[in-house]
Amino acid sequence: MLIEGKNICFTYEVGGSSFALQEVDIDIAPGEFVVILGANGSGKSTLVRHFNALLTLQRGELKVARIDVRNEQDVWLLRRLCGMVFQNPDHQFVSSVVEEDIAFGLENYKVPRDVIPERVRSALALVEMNGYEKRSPHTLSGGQKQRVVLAGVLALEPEIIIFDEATAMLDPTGRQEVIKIMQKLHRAGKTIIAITHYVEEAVAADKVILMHQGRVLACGRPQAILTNLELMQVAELIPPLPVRLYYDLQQAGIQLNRCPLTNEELAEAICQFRSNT
Amino acid sequence: MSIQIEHLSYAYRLPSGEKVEALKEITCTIATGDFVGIMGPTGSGKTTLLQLIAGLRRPTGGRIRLNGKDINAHGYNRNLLRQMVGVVFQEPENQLFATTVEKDVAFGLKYSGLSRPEITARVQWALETMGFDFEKIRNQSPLALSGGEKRRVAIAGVLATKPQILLFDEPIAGLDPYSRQHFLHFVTKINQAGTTIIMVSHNMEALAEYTRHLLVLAQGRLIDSGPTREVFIRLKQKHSGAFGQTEAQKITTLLAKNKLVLPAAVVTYDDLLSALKQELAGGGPG
Amino acid sequence: MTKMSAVQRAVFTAVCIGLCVVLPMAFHAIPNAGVIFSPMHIPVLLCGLICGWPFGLLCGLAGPLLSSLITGMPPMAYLPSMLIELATYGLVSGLMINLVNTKKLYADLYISLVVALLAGRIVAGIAKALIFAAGKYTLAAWVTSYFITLWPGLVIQLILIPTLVVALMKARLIPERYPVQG
Amino acid sequence: MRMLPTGEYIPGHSFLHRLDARVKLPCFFILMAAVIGAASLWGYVLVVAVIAVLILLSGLPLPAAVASVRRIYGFLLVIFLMNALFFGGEDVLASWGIVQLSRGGMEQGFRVVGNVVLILVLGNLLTMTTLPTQVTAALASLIKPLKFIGVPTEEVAMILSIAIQFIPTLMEETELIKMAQIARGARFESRKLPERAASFIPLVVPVFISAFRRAEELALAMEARGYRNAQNRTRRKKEPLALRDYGALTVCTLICLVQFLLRRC
Repeated sequence: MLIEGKNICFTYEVGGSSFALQEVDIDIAPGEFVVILGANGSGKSTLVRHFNALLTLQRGELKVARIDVRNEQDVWLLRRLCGMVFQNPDHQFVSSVVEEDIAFGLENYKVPRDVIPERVRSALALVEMNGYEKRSPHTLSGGQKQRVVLAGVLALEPEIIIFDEATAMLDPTGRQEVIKIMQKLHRAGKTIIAITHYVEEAVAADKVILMHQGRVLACGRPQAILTNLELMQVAELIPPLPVRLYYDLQQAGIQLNRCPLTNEELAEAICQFRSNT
Repeated sequence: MSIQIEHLSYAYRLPSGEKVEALKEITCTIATGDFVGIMGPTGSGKTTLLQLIAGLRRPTGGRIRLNGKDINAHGYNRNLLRQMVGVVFQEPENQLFATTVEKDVAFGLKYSGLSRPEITARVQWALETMGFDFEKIRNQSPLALSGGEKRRVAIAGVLATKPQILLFDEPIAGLDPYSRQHFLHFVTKINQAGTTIIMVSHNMEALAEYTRHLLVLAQGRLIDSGPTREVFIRLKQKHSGAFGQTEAQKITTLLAKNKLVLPAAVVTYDDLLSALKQELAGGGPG
Repeated sequence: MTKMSAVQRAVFTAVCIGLCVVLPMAFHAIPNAGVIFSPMHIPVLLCGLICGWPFGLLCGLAGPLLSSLITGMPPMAYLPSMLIELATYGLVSGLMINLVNTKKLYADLYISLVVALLAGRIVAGIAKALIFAAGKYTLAAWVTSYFITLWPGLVIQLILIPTLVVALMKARLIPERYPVQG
Repeated sequence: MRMLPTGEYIPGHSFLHRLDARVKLPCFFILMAAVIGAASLWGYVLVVAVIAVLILLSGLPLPAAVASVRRIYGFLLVIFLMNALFFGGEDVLASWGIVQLSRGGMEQGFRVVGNVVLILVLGNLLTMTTLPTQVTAALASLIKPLKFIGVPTEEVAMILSIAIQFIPTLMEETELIKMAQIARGARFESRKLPERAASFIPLVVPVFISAFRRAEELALAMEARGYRNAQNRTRRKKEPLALRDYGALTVCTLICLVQFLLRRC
């Protein structure tokens, strides 16, 4: 297992609100595409911030690539291994020039300066943003900004890339741009962990972890989780449109042969139903 | 409170002297009590249009009339305008500042001429409309609330002045599904109570299901407008791409490729469901 | 949040410097706002109080300098005396908040602010008398230019800055100075 | 988007645009000294000529280069009158009570206003031809020597670079918050001082809260990207100065020297 967590507990209480994790167990294998799904305040971000030691583990055990996250001398190694993209692209730039911003992480790890330009170029190529080296991030669209942020993370060649609601602030076009690159990275063998409350983004995952009020409600393949109406309701989420349609048709006496997750599967199931009758 | 927009343009100059035309020759009318959606890609001028309607920017061309009166005319009472038109900006939680929720919500009523008990009653009404327990929330710091609660308090602050026209800029961006639904139900409720609503959104399902009319902007121009359903149907015919299509419409396209043609009027989820029921249960035509 | 990390201090300082450039521009359009309440003073004093004296000092120097170099406000001719005044604000407010410990947040803030504001005026006055206008600068001129105009500035800063500090604590962006036990 | 105040960068490829900011900044201060040092008519002729040449070299249209002067001409007029009427030199031309118009006063007025105008134009030329990022990079490298007296110059450079990065978004956000509060009915017109101060709270508090929230998230993102401190990082390569940079520095120094020689005669 690449990430192995047992009984992770965390409390953070100030004022009226508290953020907590309660006895969370988690296993993520190398190369997996994992989506952590849950409503706001369900503890998704709190959980993943333990993976790169942005939050200190209070109770339980957590190993990332066999490194215990409590080992203080390994923190920097851990952060190199685990790249993280946050929600708002505007809050992640350190420089007003794209190439300098991408070089930031490399400079932190004392990568020799002759190698940096090449690494910056290849990171930009990965996110399909070549030619933007000299631009100011503030002149880019939301999706482009987030891709530049991602390039800054990829330049360090991490094994694991965590997207902490990285699509939540983007318009539909920007969201598609980021999701496309996420899938490309997954195909290239990277481990992807994406946090979201857009159920549609969980459809293509290898594994979905459903969270609610600091607990893991369920964990499994998207087909098993997203089509479970009760589970989704407890998690305060709304199932993908094809799933809702499947159940609504079922109530009307129309039984499709399987519960579809995507629009394509839905169309296929409907046509199959038609040709059967 | 009908809004007439006539040949409205807005342009500004960059420091380099380059002229940017954010809006070009917009003409349309919004009737009293309507629920209007504005859609368009990022940078198409949606937010600028809202700011112009609220009188927060002066147009560089054309006019905006509220009940026939030009809001940018000399001598127009702008304080009255602020009372009539409420604006909920993107991420409105950023505008909270006061020490208690009650004071923050009451901010807009400072110059309303209402008495103290009247103000308290208004604040209570606004907070309860947004789903809060007034006694529980009134003395809390708005800054210490959770993200979703903050947004609701901020909207209550705009609601408190009982504006006749309410403008929303991307009100559901970043909200989780339940909060999104709560919000849209609430907007429908105040719309039914007579408030004119204008809502900018990227969310096609929300626009299709909740608005009655749509304005479509692209590169500063009004490229389409009319009753919501008609606009969605036209957009699908004109643009084959994903822009301006609901999920239900995308599914009908997929079905059409498999020789199952549903009526063009299928725009919302409910449309799709009933069309499919008819098609599949009734055995379909032929 | 327990204590602020070094990275946080650095980024908070950066944002205060940024606000030194942005606030005068934003208040530019509000009549008399700039004249009466010197918007650049707020981020500098706040930076000193929150991040400590080295950062306050940096903000007091870099804020006006960058603003002048980027937007032309303040005009360069006023820059030197302004640099000295603001640097003293940032430095002294940061030093004072570390020294004063009355167990009452507002008292700490008021004392630090008043001392910082007075020190800034005095140091800038002396500097003006010694360097920029040697000989011509009389005590009377200094008293009028600094203490007559000091009063409104002082009132405004004493109202705004503690409000800001408390708001930032409420929003959990900076740690509580005197956390409630229990 | 609103009109930015005068003095902001205008893109271009002129000589002044291409001059290295590490040289442009010191040159600017040297010329500023030359303006303040002007003591005679010839001294002023010299600096005015130099600034005229600079305007030509900047490739900027004349109205842009002097825009900030036009904006404050009322203020300049007041300064001039104050000096002209209250200076009280010899050669009194006319007097009304304590007010007297003298030759010395007029001269003093011209001198003060002249200095302000010339320095304003110089400042404009600098800021309009230099990108904010170049300004910070230049400052960062100019303060390097301070390392020897214990100043953590790398950290200062990092903070400056982040500050510059913040400016465009902070400006947009401030503008939005101002609009939102005005839309909610905020007014800034009270005459009573404490009330007036309080009327800025709805503006200032949200601006700072959202700015600090931004900062907090950026600090987190920086740590996630492996930032420890400004010292433990790859050093950037320094671009060498070009011939024109050395030339500009020499010419400016000479101009300043000539100015002070003119004072002697």
